[in-house]
Amino acid sequence: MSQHLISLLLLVPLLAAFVVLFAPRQMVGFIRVFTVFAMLAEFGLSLGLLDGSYQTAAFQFPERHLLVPAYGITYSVGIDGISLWLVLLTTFITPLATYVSWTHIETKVKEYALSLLLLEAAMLGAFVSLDVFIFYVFWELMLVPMVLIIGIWGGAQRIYAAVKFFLFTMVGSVLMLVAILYLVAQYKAQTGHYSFELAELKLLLLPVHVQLWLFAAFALAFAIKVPMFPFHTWLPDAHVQAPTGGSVILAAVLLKLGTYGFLRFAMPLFPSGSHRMGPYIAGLAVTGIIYGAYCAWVQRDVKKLVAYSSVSHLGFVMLGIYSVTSQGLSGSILQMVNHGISTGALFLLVGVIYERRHTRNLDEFGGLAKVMPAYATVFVIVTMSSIGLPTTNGFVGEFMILAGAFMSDHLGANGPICAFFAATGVILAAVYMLHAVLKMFWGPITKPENEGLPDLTRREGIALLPLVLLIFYIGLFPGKMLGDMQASVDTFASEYTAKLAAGDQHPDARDILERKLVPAAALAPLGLPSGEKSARLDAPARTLPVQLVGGAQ
Amino acid sequence: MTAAAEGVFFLCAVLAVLSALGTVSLHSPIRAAMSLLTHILALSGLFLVLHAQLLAALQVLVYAGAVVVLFVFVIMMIGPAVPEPPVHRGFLIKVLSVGVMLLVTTVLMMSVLPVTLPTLSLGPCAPGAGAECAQFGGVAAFAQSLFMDALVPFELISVLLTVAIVGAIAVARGRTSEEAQVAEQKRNAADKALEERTLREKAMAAEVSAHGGH
Amino acid sequence: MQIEVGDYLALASIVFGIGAIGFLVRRNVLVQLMSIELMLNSVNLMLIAFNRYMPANHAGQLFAFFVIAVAAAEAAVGLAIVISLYRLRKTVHSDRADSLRH
Amino acid sequence: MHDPKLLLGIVLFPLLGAIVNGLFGRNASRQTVHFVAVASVAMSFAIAVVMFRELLLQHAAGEEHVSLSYTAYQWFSLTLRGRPLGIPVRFVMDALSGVMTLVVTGIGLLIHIYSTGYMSEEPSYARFFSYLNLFTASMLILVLGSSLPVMFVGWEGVGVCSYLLIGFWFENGAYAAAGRKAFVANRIGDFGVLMGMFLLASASGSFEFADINHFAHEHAAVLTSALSLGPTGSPYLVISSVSLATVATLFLFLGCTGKSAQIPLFVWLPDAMAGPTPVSALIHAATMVTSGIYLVCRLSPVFVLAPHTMAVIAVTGAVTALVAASVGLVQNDIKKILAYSTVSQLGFMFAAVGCGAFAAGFMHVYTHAFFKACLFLGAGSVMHAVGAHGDADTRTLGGLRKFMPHTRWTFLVSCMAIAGFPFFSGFFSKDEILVGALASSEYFTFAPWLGPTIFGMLFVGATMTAFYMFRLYFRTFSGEYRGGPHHEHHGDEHGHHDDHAEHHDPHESPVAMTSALIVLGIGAIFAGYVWVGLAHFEPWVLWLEPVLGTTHIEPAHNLSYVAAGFGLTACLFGWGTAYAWYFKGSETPARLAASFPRVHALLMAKWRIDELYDATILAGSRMLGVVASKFDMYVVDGLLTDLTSNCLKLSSYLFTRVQNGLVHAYGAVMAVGLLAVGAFFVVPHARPAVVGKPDGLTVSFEASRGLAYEYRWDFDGDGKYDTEWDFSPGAKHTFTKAELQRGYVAVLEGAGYGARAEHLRLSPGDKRELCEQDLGPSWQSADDSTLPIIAADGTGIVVQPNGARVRRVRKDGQDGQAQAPSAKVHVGRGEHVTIGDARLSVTGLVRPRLLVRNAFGLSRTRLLKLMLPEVEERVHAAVVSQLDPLGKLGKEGAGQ
Repeated sequence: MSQHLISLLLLVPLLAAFVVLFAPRQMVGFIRVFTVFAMLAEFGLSLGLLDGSYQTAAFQFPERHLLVPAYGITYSVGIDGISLWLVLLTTFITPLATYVSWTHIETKVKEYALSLLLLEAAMLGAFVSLDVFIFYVFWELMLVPMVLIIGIWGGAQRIYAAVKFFLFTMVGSVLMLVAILYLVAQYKAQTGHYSFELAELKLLLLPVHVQLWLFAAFALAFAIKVPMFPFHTWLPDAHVQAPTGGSVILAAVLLKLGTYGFLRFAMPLFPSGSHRMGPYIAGLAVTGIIYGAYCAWVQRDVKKLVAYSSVSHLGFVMLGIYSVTSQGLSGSILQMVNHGISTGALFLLVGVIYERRHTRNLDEFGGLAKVMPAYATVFVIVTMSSIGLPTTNGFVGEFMILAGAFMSDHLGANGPICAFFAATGVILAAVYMLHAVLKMFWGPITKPENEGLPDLTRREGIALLPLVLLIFYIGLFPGKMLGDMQASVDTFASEYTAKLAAGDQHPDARDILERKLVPAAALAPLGLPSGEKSARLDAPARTLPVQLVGGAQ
Repeated sequence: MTAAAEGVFFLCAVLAVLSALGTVSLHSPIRAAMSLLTHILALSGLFLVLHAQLLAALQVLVYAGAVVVLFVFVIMMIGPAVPEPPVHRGFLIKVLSVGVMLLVTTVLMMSVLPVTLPTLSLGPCAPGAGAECAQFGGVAAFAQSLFMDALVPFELISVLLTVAIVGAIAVARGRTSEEAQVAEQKRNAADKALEERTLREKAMAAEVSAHGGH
Repeated sequence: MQIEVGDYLALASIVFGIGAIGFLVRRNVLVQLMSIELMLNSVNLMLIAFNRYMPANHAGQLFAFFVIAVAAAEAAVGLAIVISLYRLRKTVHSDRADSLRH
Repeated sequence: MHDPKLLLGIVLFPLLGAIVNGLFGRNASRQTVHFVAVASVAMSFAIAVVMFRELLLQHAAGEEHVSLSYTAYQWFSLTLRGRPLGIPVRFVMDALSGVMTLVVTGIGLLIHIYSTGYMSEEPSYARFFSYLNLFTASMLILVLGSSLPVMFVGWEGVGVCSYLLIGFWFENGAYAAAGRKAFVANRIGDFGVLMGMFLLASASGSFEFADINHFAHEHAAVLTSALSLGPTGSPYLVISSVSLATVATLFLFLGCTGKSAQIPLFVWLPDAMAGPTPVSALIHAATMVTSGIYLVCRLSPVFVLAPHTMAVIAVTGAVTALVAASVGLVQNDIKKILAYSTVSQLGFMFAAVGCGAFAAGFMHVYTHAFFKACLFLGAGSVMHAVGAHGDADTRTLGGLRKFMPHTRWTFLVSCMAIAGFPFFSGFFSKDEILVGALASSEYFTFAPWLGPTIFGMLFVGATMTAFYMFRLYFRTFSGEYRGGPHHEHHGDEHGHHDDHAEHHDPHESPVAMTSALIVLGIGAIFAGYVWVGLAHFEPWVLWLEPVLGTTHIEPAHNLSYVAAGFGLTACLFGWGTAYAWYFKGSETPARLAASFPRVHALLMAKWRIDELYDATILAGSRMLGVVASKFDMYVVDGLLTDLTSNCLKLSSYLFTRVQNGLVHAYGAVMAVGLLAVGAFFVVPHARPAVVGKPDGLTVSFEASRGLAYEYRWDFDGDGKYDTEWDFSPGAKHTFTKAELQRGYVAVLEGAGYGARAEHLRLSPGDKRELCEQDLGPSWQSADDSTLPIIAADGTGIVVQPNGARVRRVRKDGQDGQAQAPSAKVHVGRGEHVTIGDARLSVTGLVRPRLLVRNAFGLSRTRLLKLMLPEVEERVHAAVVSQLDPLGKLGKEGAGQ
């Protein structure tokens, strides 16, 4: 059973969705309970992933089934240090988000449960797939339930926000599709057979200017998703209009797919391209940090404030990724999980107050600490984690990212400069979060409606408790998580630098194939259909591979 | 080509062009029909010059006799003096289309004019050969090729004509009063439904374009 | 002066041009139908002219014969439509019949 | 020998206390709450004493570096220049942190006892004590932390606790805002500490204090040389003008100013008086504010290497002392005066540390903790007695000596201590600081005048300190009781009459409070003796010696007497004026204030620094925020979404205009379509192509087919058409040698990966230099300047290598023999030669031409450029088209 754990992980939500599909619409109670239990079962199952051996960088629980042999599309899934914690974050956050949203989702409960289950399956699929085609399918599949959640159960301008969210991501991913197809075509040209496997495509060495364009396409798709500075305008609208549950999942998991995409696909496939775009992306990330913080400071809508804070936090993550140092990378992966927890908790808290006062305007609140002490305490704890106070999870991530950026060989001279400006982000984070806390909690009670507000209910308490515990646990004992990531992060960094070096020295064009850069041995064990495969590498290269690879005839 | 034939050719050609112009430019439809009639007769003259005697006859019989009469009949039914409202909508499109068609016709004419083919003599029918003389263009020769080479198209044409007849009757049959009422109501209902849908669409579009809480 | 096939063709193209312009310019549906008849006649003339100069077989005339038949059928149906249009919209002005818009 | 695990206990007990009180305090009784709180701090104090005794034993046993350390667990790990660097949660108590722990736990305990009395009627009693315990725990982590990150945990922990405690009475919006202001100011400081931490780690390769100090001793040169970041071999950022130590210490000092309230970031301390008085005593007098000094002392070996930063520290300290003291002169509220006196005393400490007298600075921290805590608690008991809520205005007080003897005497003792009366603790530490200032002139080689100026400023500061302290004392305790605070500003006080009912005389504070006061008072007197070693203690300087860095300057012996003299005069002068003006009560202060109204107003308004900050930094960044959000809404959002959607709407609108239901419109469109199709057929197309691979010189061509097309070819390029009009598109021709002679082309295939073949067109006689980028890295000419030159002669290309490696490649592609670098090489047609990584081959150039004519008589020609032997299909679009409607051209058909 443990061998097919990942397929099982993908299957359970789909089965649950199947059951919910045929459950009668009136049995709302059953649907609510069943969905949450299905998700908890999924979480229990995903804990099984923890006992994979992550000391080596190899993919754990690998599964390979040829779907379309002619075009090398394989259902190839696996988990390594990088994707392990993101999968666990997904299976951890989704039940919480569902459990909380049952109080304010009254209409079309069945469809809501269905979309959430499908969303979870799609997200997990995207995290575990090692085949570019399968990844793209899950990447697109993920959009549909999210758009439904925002579009149907959202706020006043929900359709505008849903359409905007959909179009933004769609534009990016269509470009990525074109890049994928070109990449596979180049692979076919060079080795004679099609393959969408990430492991194989990684062996391909493309000329620098081609890598630049392909990387730009991938980077755009993921930058929109992250969201990075110029492409972030869909996030505040999507968050403001999404229901609490949807907003939590959107913040906690969907944004991480952008950064994960960089780590898993964009950078390993096109190291030279990513190296040349490195300084610009790092610059954009730092601008995102400061710009997001400033925007967040003047927002009057709490959800928009938290949305802009996400832009700022994910700027940190991108800076960490682009330092390509072991602590920068593991810091950014850790920060992805931390952001998921702290921003997820923040959205839950905003949902709590929204359910009571049906408004998110900061000026409406004041002196809540007197009326809702427990709520105030939790909010302050989560704020401290979001600011990055030591002993909370935020600090460890930010510290490692800043250390990584500061002493990174890849960022070179502008590493310390980026670290300097990113560190000011730490101050700005304190400014806008405490601004919100002051407006909401401290001070006298100005509005009569705030008088009789009930404090946290049992349901909300149960949802928030695990998050608060995790905030302190990761803050104090991050060793376990970092240990598991270490191997795959180091391999990522060394592979990236090695391939970068190989790509840069303009190896003598003529003997690319003589040196058999794409060793036949590496391809043989993958069990691809032998047939015309064996003949491909020794076919005499008619003209210089430069023409072959350089540009279309 | 005898001088007389050339004379007939020029006469018919001029007559054809003038009457064609007349059909197009005369305001009242009845006068246009009459100029169409003269055009068709001119053409049958030309056919005669081209030794297509059967077709000339057919032209007069079928075309002039049936089609133009049908036109006149319909014009009479509709009433000749239906005033054509001087609507100047789409003047630009008119100028554009006239310009384009003039260009096409001139290019066509200029390139076609210099084409020369050897004028072969047509085997004249021996004076005494009588009816079965297979003179080119005559009924026998034409019938020969019609019923030998083009039998299938001939049958298809008959099918076509019957379909045309049935179609014409179905379209133009008069409506009883209550049938007219029903059609009227259906049309009004359709119009109302159309208005409603456009209104809803407009509301949706307004909502989409209206931004989130800016 | 020998009459060449070119002259017939030129004549036919002129008549065709006039028919086309008539169809595009005139707003009266009946006149538009008549200009279509003009175009068809010009084609007939061209066919027969070519047949005359290549008298190996009667293909040209044969084709002209079928053109006439089709023209008749087309005129019949066209006029039927004109009658029903007139009955509905009390006009034969082609611009009035624009409810098939998008 | 006690197990060092107890070090963890010091930190854990207050932490547990905080958690217990935090979770279960609300419904527990007051006794249990303060028992838990006080017990936990007492426990950690006890352990601290035991541990300190251990250190003393080690010292007695002649240990050079006394220290106890305990590693709890591995927090997380980084890789620094390839080597994994773990960051353990490790607590170390050595001489320096030992003293600090004693101070924190000792004074903390007293303040906890004091606040059981002071906060007795406070409704959220448990919350206060849990915060206080949490603060003590974080302070202990800060002090005992063995590495910069662990210290940073404590550093920000105290920041958060001060935020919570200042804003303790959060119902009052102003207090909460003061809390936020404190936290943000601290956060700016933390930014400095972070950057300093990274700089030091990147240089020394570790975060541990011990390692950094060791590195500073061993490799001082690295730290003092130019700032260079990146791997040692190839640094990627080198700033020669400044040394790494200076930059790192400047950043760290920024952190200290944030935490210890020095010039740029001191604005939060006066507002922090909004918190309860015990908080002010513990945090804003004794412990937190001194953490800046602790950091500087802890990393003193590094600071010593950066004289420029030390100068900056000294000057900032001195200026802060002066400014704060000057403001203190005119303030009326007790806590405000004490706040400014704290800032001023901190200025003293930083001036001392800046001048290299780390021991003196640290001693002042030690003594200041005692008397300042005593003063604050005294002020607290005064307010408690008078019933003021944190704003006891000295103008309404007076004559309290009759009602509150204990508070009065302890307050007097502390005033004398802070003023520097001889044989009080303040005297000794201030004396040491003045000595340090004087001695620093040798240290500041680049500005020898700096030492004396700082001495002068400190002297003036000392006089002012003495003056305002005794002004405060006389106005509160001597003279007649002036009725206590009128509650007029309390709007919500219903009715005025009952105000007088409870207007009884102030009473002495309960025992819990006065006992703490007495202990602190005693400490204020005798704290100094430990230092000088009067009693059987041997002088503390030797004790701290191993830990602190030294500027290796032995102050001359007589300097201490000079300093003592000056200190004494400052104290007496200040006391005298205060005594004259306030004890006797005279109009001079009023007259003085009247004569300098603007100066008085300026001082009263605290040099308007708050307004300056609000106007510049706060308003500016808030404006930046507004601009950013507007920019985001209209430009980024507008550009990305609205612009594109509007374009789509516009284009769709245009297309719908065509479908307008008018028959003639559709007719027109059809007409245009007819025209286009017609044009396509009317205009002839000539697309010649080479069929298959030319073998040698015979090439077969194929022209594009078309309706009734006729073709003519001209192969030899002489302009005359060689073939007649013919309907078949194919043609075959064998080019002769003569035709090839006409043009030679050298085809240079660059070595660059992805570089395309380059065609250098050479007609016989001209020369061309090869470009470097194409020759690839393996080309090295003798003097790197002259590039190989190729020249065309009648039969081919002559290559002048200029030192480049030239190899002739034989026909079948095998490697030819290498040529001598200087010899000329002749390359004929079809031969290859490699220069460096590039490949040079020569091909003949032929330019056949095709003429096409169609049924309408229109014709078009197309030129084909062909290189033999390798056929390079390069169809040049030299289209010579004559769309000649009149078909004139077709007729003659003659060649142009």
